[in-house]
Amino acid sequence: MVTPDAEGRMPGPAPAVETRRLVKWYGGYPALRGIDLCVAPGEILALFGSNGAGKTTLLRILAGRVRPTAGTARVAGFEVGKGGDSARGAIGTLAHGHQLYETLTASENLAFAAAMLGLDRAGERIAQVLLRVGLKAAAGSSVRTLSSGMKRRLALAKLMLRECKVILLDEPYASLDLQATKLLEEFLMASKIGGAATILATHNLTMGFGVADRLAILRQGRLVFEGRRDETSLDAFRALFSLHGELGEVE
Amino acid sequence: MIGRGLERALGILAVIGLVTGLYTGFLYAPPDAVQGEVQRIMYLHVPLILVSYFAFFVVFVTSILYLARRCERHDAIAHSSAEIGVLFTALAIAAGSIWGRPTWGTWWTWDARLTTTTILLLIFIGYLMLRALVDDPSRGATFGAVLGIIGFLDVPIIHMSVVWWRTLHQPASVLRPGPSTVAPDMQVALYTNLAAFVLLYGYFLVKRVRLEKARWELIRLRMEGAA
Amino acid sequence: MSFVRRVVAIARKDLLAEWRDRESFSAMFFFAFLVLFLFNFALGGDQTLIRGASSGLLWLAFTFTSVLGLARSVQGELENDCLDGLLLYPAPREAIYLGKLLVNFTVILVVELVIFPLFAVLYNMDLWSRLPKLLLIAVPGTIGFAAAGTLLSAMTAGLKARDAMLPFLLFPLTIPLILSAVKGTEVVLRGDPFELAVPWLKLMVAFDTVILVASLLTFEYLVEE
Amino acid sequence: MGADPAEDGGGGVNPWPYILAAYLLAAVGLLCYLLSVSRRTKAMVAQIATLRRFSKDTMR
Repeated sequence: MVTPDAEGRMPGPAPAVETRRLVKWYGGYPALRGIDLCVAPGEILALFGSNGAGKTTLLRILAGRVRPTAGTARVAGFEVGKGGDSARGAIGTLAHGHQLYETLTASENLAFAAAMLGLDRAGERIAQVLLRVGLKAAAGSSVRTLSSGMKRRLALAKLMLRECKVILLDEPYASLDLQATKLLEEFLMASKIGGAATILATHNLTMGFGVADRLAILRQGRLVFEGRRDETSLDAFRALFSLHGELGEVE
Repeated sequence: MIGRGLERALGILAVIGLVTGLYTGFLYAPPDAVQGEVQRIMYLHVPLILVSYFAFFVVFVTSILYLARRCERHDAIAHSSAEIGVLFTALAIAAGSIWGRPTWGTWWTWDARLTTTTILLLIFIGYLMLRALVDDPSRGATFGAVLGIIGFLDVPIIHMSVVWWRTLHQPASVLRPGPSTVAPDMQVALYTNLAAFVLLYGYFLVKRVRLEKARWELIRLRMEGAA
Repeated sequence: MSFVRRVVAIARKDLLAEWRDRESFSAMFFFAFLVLFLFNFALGGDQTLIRGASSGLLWLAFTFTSVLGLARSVQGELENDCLDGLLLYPAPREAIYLGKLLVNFTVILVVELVIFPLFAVLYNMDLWSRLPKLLLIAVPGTIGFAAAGTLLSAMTAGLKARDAMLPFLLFPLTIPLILSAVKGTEVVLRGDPFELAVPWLKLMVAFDTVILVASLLTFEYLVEE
Repeated sequence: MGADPAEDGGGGVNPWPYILAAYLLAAVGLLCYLLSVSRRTKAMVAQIATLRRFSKDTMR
């Protein structure tokens, strides 16, 4: 049983993701009010919270997309914003929007992603990930004609194009069909074994709880709970979650 | 930052400067040999243009500093200086056009400097509109900084293109806005007024920057209130 | 090396998307034709007057049509968080700017190549024989306009009043460029010796250099949150 | 590009109304700006004072 030390820091290798008193203001609105978080390689953290709790802001800061107002954040060995462009190579993300170009075909989208990621001879890699997500047949069809479930699977395929040290998922279960959900969980397990640290932000208590090593609840920009999954049960956690006034859980 | 003392001092100096400027402009300097009395508008028009160019230069420098160091003070100065620059440029163009009416018989002619100044006015009105439209203050400051830098870098090119374009159309006539003769007492009037408007610019800048500081203070108070 | 590959990848992606549905190209083409057609009525059908002002009219059509194309270039990225996706790649911001610039430049140049013959047909002018010289003026002009346009469309993409703000910021800044392009084109159309157009060419190159350097240095700040 | 007006050298026209107009316009413009800045500052300072008093009450 690996137990974190007093500050919740996992012993052993340096944490893949570490933030200290991370603050973010949008104009007069406090999105994050001082977050201290730590995720070790090979660990999955499920981050729960209602809309506006700051989940997306936190993920976008860690992805190097948003500058923090105060505090520091280290991801995959680089401080956010300081590691230069290549630092973002080790970070894989899934966002609200599927970030695909509707007028291009599935394989063209993946080819573009591969080029931007600097992958050489991406041809067979693209065919491989398309096969894994079951979109082999739809490779040549334009993304506009795909169903939203298939678009999410294509976004997942884009994430699978190369190994990542840190994976940041924002509401990954949204509009996923059963088969796609299974694919996502297989991917998470494979990455976990591969040593990647994952942060999964979601409303979905049941799914998030099922796959996580550690749990955290974000409320109005503050971490109000953090703990190991095996120290609590789903029902106890659900009670705790509603205690914090996070009703209206999305199944 | 700069306390109220400096503001009051600049204010008093500006008033003194303006009054002496008026005196030299109207009584001390003789009427222009060619243009007659109307040339006295130049003691208003020329200083306004020179100080507004200086104001936009201040925007240029503080914008670069803001992008480099991200400190609010630089953004406050850039925004304030741009606003004052737009005011001075607008007044300068109005004065220039009023000067043109009796001299050329029309309110507007495509005189090289008047055209360049008007283009500059348009660019920095765009700057102020951009600042007003972006709601997130830090993004607004960044966009403003970029536009301030590019706007100012454009000035020499605008000036050259307009001057070349002008000389193709009308050889530089004596009747261009600006002191046509360099009589010493006329220069005295010009430089007094210039000094007066520089002081006025300083006074406005300090006053306007204090407003920006108050705005940031308000945002910070809201931050603490909500934290 | 991977920098150039990324610039080309972005340009290819956008041009492919543009070629697929040809939305913005057809909008620009129709708009250009409309503008050219209206010139006739605007100038009272006086052919000599139109021919005399032809370089100005051409560049008026070019610039207004280009603004239409520029606004769409960033708009396309805003759907489905594609802009976020683009910025999450480990690619440098300058590569993204140059990729977008290459796309905008290509689309605008293609529209210009359509407007030239259209203008020649509508107003019975022989542009064909002077096309190489016309391009010698049009290419630097289009580079500068696309460079400033790409930067400003990235800046105004998220704004509420972006359709008004882009032209409002873009035109004052590019006045010297448009001025030089018009004068350069005038020299070519009048058949004067090309040396007369060289000073205007130099001015355009100066503008292009300033705007490109300034854009490459500041683009990263525009897309940062 | 636009015919140039005849230059009448400002001979017969009485320049003084134009001179006064230019200076008056400038004076009015500068004064309005000064008033608007001080008005905006006063309003801002008032808001800050109320906010500070409000936070002082909650602090007690």
